[in-house]
Amino acid sequence: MSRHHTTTDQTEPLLRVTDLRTQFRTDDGVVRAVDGVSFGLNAGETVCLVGESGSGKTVTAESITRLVDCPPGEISGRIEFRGEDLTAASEDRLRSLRGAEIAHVFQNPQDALNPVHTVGWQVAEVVQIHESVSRRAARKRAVDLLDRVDIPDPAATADAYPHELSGGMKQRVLVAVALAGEPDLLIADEPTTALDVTIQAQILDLIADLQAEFDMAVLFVTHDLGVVARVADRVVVLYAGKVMERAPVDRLFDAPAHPYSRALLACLPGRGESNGAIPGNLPDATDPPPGCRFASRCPFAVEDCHEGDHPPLAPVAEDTDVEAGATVGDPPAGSAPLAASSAERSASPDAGPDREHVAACLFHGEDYDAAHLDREVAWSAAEGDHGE
Amino acid sequence: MGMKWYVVRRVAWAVVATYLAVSLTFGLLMVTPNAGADVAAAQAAASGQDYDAVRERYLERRGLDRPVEEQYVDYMTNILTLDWGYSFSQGEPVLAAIGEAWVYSAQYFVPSILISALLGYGIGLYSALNRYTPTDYLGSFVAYFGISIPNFWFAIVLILLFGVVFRLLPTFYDSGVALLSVQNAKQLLLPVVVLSTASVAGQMRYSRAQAIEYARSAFVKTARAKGASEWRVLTRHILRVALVPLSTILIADVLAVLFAGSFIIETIFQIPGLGRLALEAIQQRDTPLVLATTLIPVFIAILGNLLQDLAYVALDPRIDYGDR
Amino acid sequence: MAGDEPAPDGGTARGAGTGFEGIDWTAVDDAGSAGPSAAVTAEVLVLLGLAAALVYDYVVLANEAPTVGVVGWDVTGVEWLLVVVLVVGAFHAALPLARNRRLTAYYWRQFRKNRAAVVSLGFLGVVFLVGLVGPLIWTAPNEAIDYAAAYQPPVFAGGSWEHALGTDAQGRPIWHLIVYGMRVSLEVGLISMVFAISIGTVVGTAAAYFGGYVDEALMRYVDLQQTFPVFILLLLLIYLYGASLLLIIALYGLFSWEGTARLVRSEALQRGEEAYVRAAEATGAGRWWTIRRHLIPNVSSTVITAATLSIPVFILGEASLSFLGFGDPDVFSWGRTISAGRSDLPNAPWISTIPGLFLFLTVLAFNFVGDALRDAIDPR
Amino acid sequence: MSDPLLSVRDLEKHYPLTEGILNRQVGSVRAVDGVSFDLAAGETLGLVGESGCGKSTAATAALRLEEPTGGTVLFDGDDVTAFDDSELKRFRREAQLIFQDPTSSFDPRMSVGESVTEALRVHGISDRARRRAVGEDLLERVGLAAEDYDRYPHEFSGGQRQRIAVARALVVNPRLVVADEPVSALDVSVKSAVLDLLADLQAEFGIAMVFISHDLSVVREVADRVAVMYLGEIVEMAPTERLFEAPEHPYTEALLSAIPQPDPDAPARTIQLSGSVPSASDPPSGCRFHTRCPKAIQPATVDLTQETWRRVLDARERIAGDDVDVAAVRELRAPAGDDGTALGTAETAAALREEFDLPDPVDDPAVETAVTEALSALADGDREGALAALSETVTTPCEVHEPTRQSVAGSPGHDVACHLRHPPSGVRVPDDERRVGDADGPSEP
Repeated sequence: MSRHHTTTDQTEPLLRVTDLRTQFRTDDGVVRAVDGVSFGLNAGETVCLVGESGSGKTVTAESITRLVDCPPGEISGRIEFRGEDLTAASEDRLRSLRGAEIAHVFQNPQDALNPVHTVGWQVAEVVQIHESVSRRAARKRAVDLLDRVDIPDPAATADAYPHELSGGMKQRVLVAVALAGEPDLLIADEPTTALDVTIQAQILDLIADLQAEFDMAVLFVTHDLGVVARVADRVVVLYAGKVMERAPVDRLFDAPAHPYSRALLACLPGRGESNGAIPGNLPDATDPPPGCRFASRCPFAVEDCHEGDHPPLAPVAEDTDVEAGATVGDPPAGSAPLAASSAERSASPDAGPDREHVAACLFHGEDYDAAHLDREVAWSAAEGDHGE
Repeated sequence: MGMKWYVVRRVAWAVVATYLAVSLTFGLLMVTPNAGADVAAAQAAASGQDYDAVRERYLERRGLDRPVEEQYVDYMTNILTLDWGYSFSQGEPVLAAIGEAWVYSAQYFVPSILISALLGYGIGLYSALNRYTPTDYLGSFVAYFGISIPNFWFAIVLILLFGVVFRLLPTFYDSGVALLSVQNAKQLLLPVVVLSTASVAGQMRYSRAQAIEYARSAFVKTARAKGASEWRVLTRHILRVALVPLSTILIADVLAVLFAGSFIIETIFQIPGLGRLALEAIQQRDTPLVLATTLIPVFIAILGNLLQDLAYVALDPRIDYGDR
Repeated sequence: MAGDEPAPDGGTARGAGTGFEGIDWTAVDDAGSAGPSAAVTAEVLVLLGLAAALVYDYVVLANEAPTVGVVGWDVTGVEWLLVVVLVVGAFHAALPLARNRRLTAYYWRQFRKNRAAVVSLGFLGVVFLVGLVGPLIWTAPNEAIDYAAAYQPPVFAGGSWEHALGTDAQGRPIWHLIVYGMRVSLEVGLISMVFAISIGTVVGTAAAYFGGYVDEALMRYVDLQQTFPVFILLLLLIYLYGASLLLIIALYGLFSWEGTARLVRSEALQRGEEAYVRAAEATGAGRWWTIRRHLIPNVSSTVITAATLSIPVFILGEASLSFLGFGDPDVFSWGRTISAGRSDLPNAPWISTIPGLFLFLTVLAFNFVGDALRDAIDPR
Repeated sequence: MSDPLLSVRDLEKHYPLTEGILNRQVGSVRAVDGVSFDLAAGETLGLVGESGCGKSTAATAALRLEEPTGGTVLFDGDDVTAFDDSELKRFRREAQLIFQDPTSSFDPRMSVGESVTEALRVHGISDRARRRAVGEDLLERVGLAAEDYDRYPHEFSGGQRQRIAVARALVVNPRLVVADEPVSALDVSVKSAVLDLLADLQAEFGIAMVFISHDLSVVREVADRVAVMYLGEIVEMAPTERLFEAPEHPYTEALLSAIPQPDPDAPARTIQLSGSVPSASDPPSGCRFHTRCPKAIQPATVDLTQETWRRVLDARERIAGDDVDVAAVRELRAPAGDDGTALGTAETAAALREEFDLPDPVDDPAVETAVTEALSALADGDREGALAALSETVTTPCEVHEPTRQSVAGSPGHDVACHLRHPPSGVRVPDDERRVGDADGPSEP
C-alpha cells in the first residue's frame, strides 16, 4: 500500500469513490443519506458535487475522511485515496491524513472557528498536530499563511479572536487552516454560501489561485450552478443520495442528459425562456420508492421508471443528447468546441475514464431500445410544455 | 475599558449583596419575637421570677430595647468588626465555636467539591463523546441515580451495608482520630461519597448536555478535519468552550447542593462541623450562633458568585461587558 | 373537491363569498370586540366557587367539623391550595392538551420514544391517584402506640398479608405511612411548583417586556435571591416562625423561582426576536397580543420542563427538612418516617428503607419524565 | 403618471451607540441614512445590496415596524410617520411583510391555518368559521390543500412554508407587500415556483411590492425597477433591464460582475473590491464607496494607473484606521529566525511597502515622495506624521464631495450618485469614463 507522495500514478486518480453508502440509524428508520455514489478526482482537478439540500452531497464529502459522526453514521463502499482504501483505514491513519493531505473548508465561517481561541492559534494548530515544531515556529507559519490568503496585517490579525473579524475574513482564515498542511486534496463544502456575493467572488478567486499554486485537487460541494460553472472541471449531480449524472462541466451545461440535471439547469434565471421549477418533494430517505429516485418528479417518467432498482449509470451518447439538450437550455450555437475547452480546463493530461459523461436514467441504458420511441414522445411533449 | 468596568461592577455588586444579606437577617430578627429572651424568661419564670421583668432585663442588657436605627448601626458594626456575639449553647464566643467547627466540615466538604467537579465533568464529557455506548448509558444511569436518591436515605443504606452488615467502615465520625490517618480517611469515605453523589450527577448531566451541543458544532468538525486527536478535540476545543457555561453553574450549583447536604451528613455521621453547630443552635434557640451559621454560607455563596463572574472574563473573549 | 371546482380562473368569482378579497373591512371595523372566551369564564367561576367554599369552611363551619361531611374530609389550608392548583392545572394544562389534539398527539409520539419515561409517567399517575384518594380509604396514622402490632416485617420478609409492607415501632402499617407521605409529597411538589413557576414566569416576562430599569431591578433581585441558599434561608425562617407544611411549601414557592425567571426572561427575549413574532407585529398585532399568543405559549415548553424538574427538588427538600426534624410535626412525611426508623435500622430495616424507596422512585420518575418532556417539546 | 402608492423621502434610521454605566450616547449607527424612492401601485421595486447595507431596515422603517428617526413616508398620500395607533393598525392591513426564513417565521405551536388567519383575528373578525373559510380558500390558491389548515409548520417543506407565508401576507388584501429575501433560503428547484406564485398573485390583485434581495439574478426576474443600496444610501436606481445592461455606479458594476454566471464558457470578469464594508457608525466622508471603489477619481495633480492609485488609497486608509501593526509587519518580513526588531527605518519602510503591495517606486513622482515620507514616518512609529505626509497628495475628490442622486442623461428613470457621472466643478473624470450624455454638460446640484 502506498503511504506517501512517492507514487503518483498518472492513470490512477487521486481519489476514487466507489459505491459509497452512508446511512444513519434514527428512530424513524435507517436514513440512507448516501446510497451508492461513485466518482473520481484527479490531481490538480476540481470536481463539483451538486445537488439540492438533502441530496447527500455534504455527507458524501464528509464521509471521505469519516468526518460524519461515525456512530450512528455507517459508511461502506470503497474510498481510495492514492490507492489506499480509507473505509478500511484506522482512525489513527485517517487522522494523519486529515489536515495534512486532505483538508476541509466548511460552509459557515461564523461557526467553523472556535470562538475562544485566537485565529493564529487555530491556524498554527494544524502545523503543531502534523509536525513537531516549536510553538514559535508554528505561529510564524500561521502568520505566513494568513498573509498568503491576503489578510491585511496578518501578524496582528493572528492575535484576534474570530468574533473580531468579518465573515469574509473568517473564511480566509479557514482557507489558511486548510492550506496549513499543504494538502493534495481540498474538500470545500459550500465555502461561499454564507457570504455576500462580492466576498464570494473573492473567496472563489482565492481558492482558484491557491489551487494552481499548490497543485491541489478540489472537491467542491455546492448547490449553486453559477459557482459550478465558474470553478468546476467536472461535475457530479446528486439527488436523494444517488449520482444522477457525471459529466465534464461544459457537457453538463451544454447537453445535460438526465432529466433532473435538465430541470435543475432550467431553474437557473437567465437560461432559456422557461422559469422552471421542479414540482413535488424529495423521496423519503428512509424508505425510497422503487425505480428511479427522481421518477415521481420527472416530467419524462414512463412506467418502467417506477420499477426495479435505480437505473445504473450509463454512458451518454454524444450525438442525440446534445441536440435534445440544446433545445432546453440556451447553449452557444454549435456544440463542437466542447472537447477543446474541457481539455484546456483540466490540469490532468489524460484523465481517461473520468472524462466520461454518464447518466443514471433509463433512457440512456443500453437495453432500452423498445421504449426509445416513448422517450422521444415524452421529450417533445415536455418541450411543448416549456413553450407555454 | 469594558473589562475594567465589568470587574468593578461585579465587585461592587458583591459588596452590595453582602450588605443586603446582612441587613435582611437584621430585618428578620426585628420582626420576630426574640427567642433568646423567651428562653431566658421561661427559665426565670420556672425558678420563680417574674417572666416579663426578666424578659425586659434580658432585652435591656443586650441593648434590644433601643430604637431600631441604633440597633441596626450597632448590628452592622459588630458584623463588620467580627464581633459576632456570644453563644450560650456552646459557652464561648460565636467565632470561637465556628473556628473549632469548620475544620471538621472542611475535611469532607473540600474533597466533595473537588470530586464533584473532576468526576462530574470527566464522566459527563466522556459520555458526551461516546454516545450510545454502554459506558454512556451507564453514565446516564449513574446521573439519574445520583440526582434522584435522597442523600439521607442513601447514607442510611450505606451505613447499614458497610457499617452494620459488612463491618468495613465506621458507622459514625470520631473526632478524636488524627487528621492525617488511614482511620480518618476511612471514616470520611462514606460522608464524601454521599455528599458528592448528587452534585457529581448534576455536574455530569449538565456537562454532558453542554459537550454534546459543542460536539456537534462546526468548529469541532473543523478541529477533526485538521487531524486533531479525540483528546485534543476534547480538551482544547470542547472543554475549553464548555468551561464558559459550566463555570457559571459550578459554584452556585455545587454550593447549593453541598450546603443542604452538609446538615444531613453531619447529623447522620455525627460530625461536629458547621452544619451540626447550626442545627444545635436552632434547637437550643441560640440566636447569635444561628445568625452566624446562616451568614457564613451566604458569604461563601456571594464570594463564589463573584469568582464565577470573574472567571468569565478569563474564559470568554466574546463577553459583552456592557450587557452584564 | 375536484367535482365542484370552478373554472381555473374562478378564484375571484368564488372568492366573493369566502375569499380574503371579499371581506368588507369597514363593516368589521365598526363591529365591537368579542368578550372573554368560555374557558376563561369557566375557570373564573370555578375559582370563585372555591373561594366561597373556603369562606364557608372558615366562617360558617365549626372549627373541628369536616368540610366535606360525606367522606369525613376536613380540608386544611394546604389542601385548599392543592385543590386550587388542581383546578388551575386542569384549565391550563389538561384543557389545551385536549383542544389541540393534533399537537398533543405529535408530542406524545415524541415522548413515547423514551420508554423509561412512559413507565415513570405511569408510576407518577399511580402516586398521584393514591396520594389524592388514598387518605379517604386508609386511616390516618396517629401517635398512639400499639405494641401488639409493632415491628411486623413485610410480607416478603416473613410478615403477614394484613400489613403487606410491615409496621413501624408504634404499630402503624408502613403502607398507611406511605399513602399519607404521598399526599404530602404531592402537596409539596405541586403547590410549590405552581407558586414558583407562576412567579418566575411573571417576573421573567415582566423583565423581558418592560426592559430597562424594571429589568435591571428584577434581575438584581434574582441575583440576590440566588446567592442566598434556599435551604439555609428555610432553616432560618423555620427557626424564627416554627415549622408547618404550609410554611415550607410557601417558602419553597416564594424563594426558588429565580431559575425559572431567568430562563423565561432569556427565552422571551430570544423568542421576541423570532420572525413569527415580528410577523404578528407586522399584521398589526399589539404587544400584549404577541405576548399572550406567541411568547407565552412558546416559552411554555421551557417552563413545563423546568416545572417538571423542579417538583422532585421540592419533594426532596421537604423530605430532608422532615428528616432533620424541621418538618411539620402534624403530617407524616416520608422524610419523617425514614428518620424515625433510623434507630431500628439493624433489626427492622424496612421502616426506613421502604418509604425511602418510594421517595427515591418518585423523584427518579419525575426526572425521567422531565428529561423526556424536554426532548419531546423543546425544538432544540 | 399618477401619484405613487408609496413615497419615501430622506428616510433615516439611526441606532444610538451608548457606552458606560450611564448609557451616554457616544454616536449612532446610521443603518439607513437618507433613502428616497417612489413605488406605484402594482409595481415591483427591487432593493439590493450586501448584508448590512440597510435594505431590510429601510423597508421595516418605511412600514414603521421600527420607528424611523427621520424623513417622511407617504402611503397613498397619508404620512405614515404621523399615524396614531388606530391609523397605524389600519395601515398594517394595507401593507404586509414576507420574511426570509420559512422555518422561524411561523409559530411552531400554531396550526398554519391559525397563522394565516391571525391577521383577521387581530383586525376584529371573531367569527371562527368565516376565518376558516377564508384561510382554506387562500391555502388552495397558493397551491396547498384546504385540509392543510390544521397541520403544523413542521409538517411542511421550506417551499410550502413560503407559500403559506404568501397566503398570510395576502389574507388582509393588502395593497403593498414587502418581501424580505423571500426565496434566499430555498432550493433552486422551488425558488422560481415561489417567485412565480408571488408574481401571479401580485398581478391578479394589483399589489405593489418592495422586493429585498442580495441575489441580483432573482431581482432581475421579478423587479420592474431596482435600487442599489450601499451603507445606508441608495447609490443607483434604474429600470431593471437598464441597470443590468448599463450600470452607472462602480458599485453596481462590481455587484453585477460578482454574480457567478451559469455558463462555464463565460469569462470570469469579477471586479475586485478592496477592503471590507466600513462601519455604519462612522461612514466614510464624501462618497461612502470611495474607500473600496476601483474607480476612485485621481486629483488633477496625480497620474497613476487606476490599480496603483487604489493601492495607495488603501494604504492611506489602513494607516488612518490604525489597521497596521508595524512590529508585526517587521516580524513577518524579517528573515527566518529573526523577530525583526533589529530592522532599521529603511528596511522597515521597504517591508511596509511590500505589506501595502505598493510598487517601488510609485510611478507618479509626487505620490512617490509622499509615500516614501509616510512609510519612513510609519516605520519610526509616527502614524500621525505618516498620515500628514499622505494627506496632501493622496486624496481623492470622491471623499471631499458628497454625491447626490441625479438622473442619468438619456436613460429615463435612471438615477445615480457618483462623481464620475456628475463631476463637481474642478474634478477631472478620466476619458474612458466619460459617457455620451456627459457632453450635454453636468448638472450642478
